[in-house]
Amino acid sequence: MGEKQDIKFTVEFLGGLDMLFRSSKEELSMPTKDELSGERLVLSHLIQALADDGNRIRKPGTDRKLFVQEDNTVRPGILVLINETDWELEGEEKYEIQDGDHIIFVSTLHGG
Amino acid sequence: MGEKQDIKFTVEFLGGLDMLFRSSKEELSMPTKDELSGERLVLSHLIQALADDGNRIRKPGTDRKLFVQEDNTVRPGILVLINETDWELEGEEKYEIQDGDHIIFVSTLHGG
Amino acid sequence: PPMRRWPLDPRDYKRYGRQLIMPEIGLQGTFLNASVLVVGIGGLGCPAAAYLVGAGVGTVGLVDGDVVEESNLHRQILHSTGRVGMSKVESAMVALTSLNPNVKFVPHPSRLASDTAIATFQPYDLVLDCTDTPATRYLVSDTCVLLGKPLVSASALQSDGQLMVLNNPPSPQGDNAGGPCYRCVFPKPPPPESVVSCGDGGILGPVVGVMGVLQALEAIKLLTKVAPEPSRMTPAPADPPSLLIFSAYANPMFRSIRLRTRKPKCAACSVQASITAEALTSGSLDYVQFCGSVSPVDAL
Amino acid sequence: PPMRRWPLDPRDYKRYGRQLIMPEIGLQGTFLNASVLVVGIGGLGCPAAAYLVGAGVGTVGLVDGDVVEESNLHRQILHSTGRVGMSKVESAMVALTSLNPNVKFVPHPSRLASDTAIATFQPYDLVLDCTDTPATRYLVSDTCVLLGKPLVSASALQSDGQLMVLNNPPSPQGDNAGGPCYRCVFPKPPPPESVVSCGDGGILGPVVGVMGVLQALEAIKLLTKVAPEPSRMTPAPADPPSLLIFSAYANPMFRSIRLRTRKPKCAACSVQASITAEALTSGSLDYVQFCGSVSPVDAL
Ligand SMILES: [Zn+2]
Ligand SMILES: [Zn+2]
Repeated sequence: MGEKQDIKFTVEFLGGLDMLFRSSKEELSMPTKDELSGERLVLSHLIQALADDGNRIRKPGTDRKLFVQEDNTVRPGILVLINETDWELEGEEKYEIQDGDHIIFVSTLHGG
Repeated sequence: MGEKQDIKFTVEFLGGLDMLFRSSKEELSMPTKDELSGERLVLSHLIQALADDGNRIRKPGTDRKLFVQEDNTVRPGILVLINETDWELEGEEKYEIQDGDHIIFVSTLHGG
Repeated sequence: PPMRRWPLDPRDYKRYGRQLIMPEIGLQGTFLNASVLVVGIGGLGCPAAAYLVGAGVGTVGLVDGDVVEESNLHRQILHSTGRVGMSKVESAMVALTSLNPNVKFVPHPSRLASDTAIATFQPYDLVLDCTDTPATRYLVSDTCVLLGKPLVSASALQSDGQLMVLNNPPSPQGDNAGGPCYRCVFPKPPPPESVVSCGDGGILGPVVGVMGVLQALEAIKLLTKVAPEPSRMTPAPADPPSLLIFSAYANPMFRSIRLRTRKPKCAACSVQASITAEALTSGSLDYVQFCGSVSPVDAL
Repeated sequence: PPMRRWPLDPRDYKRYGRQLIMPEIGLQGTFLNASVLVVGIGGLGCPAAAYLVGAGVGTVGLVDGDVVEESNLHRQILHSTGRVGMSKVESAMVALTSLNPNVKFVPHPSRLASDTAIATFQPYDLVLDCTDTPATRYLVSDTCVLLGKPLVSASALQSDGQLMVLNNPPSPQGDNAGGPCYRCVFPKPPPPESVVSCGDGGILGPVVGVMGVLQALEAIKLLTKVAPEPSRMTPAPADPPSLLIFSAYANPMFRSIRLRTRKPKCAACSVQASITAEALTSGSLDYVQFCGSVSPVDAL
C-alpha cells in the first residue's frame, strides 16, 4: 500500500469534445491507485475525474451532461479509444490505464 | 562476442516500390551483428541485404538499380523512414536497427 | 436490376484507360456492371458521386429531398450559383451527366423514409451514407443490414471527419462473420442537445470534401475486392472493421482505429435483432422519436 | 496585386456562413483578400481549385498548357465530355465560375517555363504544385523559395499519394527558421527510368482526388494560420515539416512522417544556394536536362 507513484498518459478530445475542455490534448498524471477505493486506476476513474473536473481541464461553464450520463458513464455517441483501439476490445471502463497510454474521447459526427 | 540473437523488425515498401518486392510489407529477422564486419546491424546493412536479396524478398527479374545505386546507397527519389520519422533525423545509414522497428522505403511520386 | 453492358467498347478503353491498367482494377474490367446508391447529395455526396461517376460506375442512384441553397456552394461542388433553388438531385445530375454521360442515373428527389427505404436500396450493390442527421443514419444502416448491403458511412463537422465501412462483409443477421453495423458502434442515439449540424456548427469545405472522396474510394475498393499485390489475384477478405478519424488541425490529421466486431445483442444485426423488414416497411419504427429532438436554442 | 474587397456584403455572409462561424476561420472574415496559384489543372488541380473557389479565395490563378482529353475525365472532375479538346485552364474556368462567380480568375494557359515562372508566381500569397513531372516540381519549388512563398505540394500514382507543405515558413535563403524546400527533401532527381507517370502507371480517381482536396485544405490552413483552440487566437507557429503518405490498399491508409529541416547545403534555400532569380529568368537552368529523360519503353 506504500505504492505512491503516478501514471502519466495522454488524453485527447476530438469530434467537437475539444469545445468542452481546456485544450484538445492534455498530458495527465494520476495516482496509480484510486485514493478512495484503493483500486488500481481504471478508465472509469478517469472518466469520473474528467466529469467532476478535479483536474480543472474542463472549460468553465460547460455542462457535464455533454460528456457523461447521470451514472458517470460516457454519454451515448462518444467513443473511447485506447492506443488506437476501440475500448470495447480492451475491457471498456475496467481497462487498467498504463503509463504512456494514449486515450481518445471522440464524439460521433452527423453532419454531411 | 557470443551474442547471437536476432533482431525482428518490419520493412514496408510504398509509392510503387512494392512492385519490386514480394509483398508490400515484410517481417524480417536479421542477426544483431553483421557476420562479416562484426558491426552492430545498421540500416546500410539492411539496404545491402535487400539489394543483394539474400532474403529472397525481391521479385525475380527486378532490377536492383531501381532500389540502389552502384555504391549500394538508396537511389535518389527514395525516402527512408524509421518509425514514422525521416531517417535524416535518425542518423541515416548509420542508424542501429532496434527490435520492433518499423522501416519504410517510399519512392517519391510525380503524377498529378 | 441495373443495365448490364459487356464487353467494353473502344471509347470505354479510352475513358477508363488510366484505371484499367492498374492491377487492382484491371481484372474487373470496369465498373459498368456495378450500382451504387448515394444517400444525401450535400457536402459528402457531391464529391463521392463525382468520383464514382468519373470512374464509370454503371448505375448511380441519388437520394435527397432538399433544394440547392447559396450557403451550400462553398462545399457542395456539384451544384452551382445558377442552380440555386433546383432540387439537389436534379442539379447534381446536370453536373454528373456532363462529366460522364455513359452512367445511368436514378433520381430519388425526396427525403429517405422508413416505409420506402427497402424498395429504394434493393437494386444497388452498396450504399453510401452521406446524410446529416442521426435518425437517417440509423435508418440507412438498418436497411443495409436487412438487405445485406455493405455501407460506406462518413460524417463531418467543423474541422473533423469520420469514416467507417459497415456491414462488411454483409452477412445475414446473427452471423458473426459479418462486419458491425451502425447500431453495433452506437447502440443508443446521442442526446439531442449534443447533436450539432453543419448549419449550426459550421464546416470547412475541404474537410467534408476529403471524407466524401474517401467514400468513393472505399466504394471502389468494395467493388473490386482484389488484394493489392498483383501476385495475389484472388478476392481479398474484408478489411477488419475500422474507423478513420480526421481532424484538420490535429497532428497527425488522420488516425485509423481498430473497431469492435458485431455486438452479440445488436438490435439490428444480431440473432436477437428487433429490427425487421416488416417493422421498417409498416412505418412502426419511428427513427425521429428514437433519436429525439431539441430546439436549436438548447443545442451545444 | 489582386483585387481587395472589404467589408463583406450580405451575400458573402450567406454564401460563406458555414465557414465564417468556425472559430478558426471567423477571425479572418473570409478569403476575399487572398490569392492562390494552382499549377497544373489535372487530377490534383481540379479538386484543389474547386474547394479553394468554393471557399471564396479572392483570386485564383490557373496554370496548364494541356487540353482536356477523354482519358482525363475519370479523375479531373472540373472538365467535361463536352469540353474535350478545350484548354484545361479554360475548361476549369467554366466550371469554377459557375460554382462561384465572385472569384477573380487569372488564366495562364501554357506550360510553366523557367524564364516566366517568377513573373507568374509573384502576385500570389501561396502556390499549389499539382504538376506531374520531376522537372516542373523542381522549378515550382525553386521559384517559391526565391519569392518567399509557401508551397503545398502533392503527387499521386496508382493507389498512392503524397503531400508536403514546403518552404513554410517561407524565410529567405540561408535562414534556418524557414521550412525545407523540395530540394532539401530530394536533392537529386530520381533516375528517369524510375519515374512513372499517371499515363503509364495508371491512377485511381479518388486517390488523386483526396490529395487534391487536402491541398486546398492546407492552403486554407496557411491562409488563416490561427491555432485550432478558440482560446488561443494568436497566429500559430508553422507546423513542423511533415510528409503525409497515402496508400489506398495499406492499413492504415494514411501515415504522417516527421520530415527533415532545411539542408545546410541545399542548392535552393541555403546560404550556399546556387539557384538565383537571374539564373532562373535567363533560362540558364535546364530543368529537363537536370532530371534527364527516358524513352517510355525503358520505364519501370
Ligand atoms: Zn449491429
Ligand atoms: Zn532547400
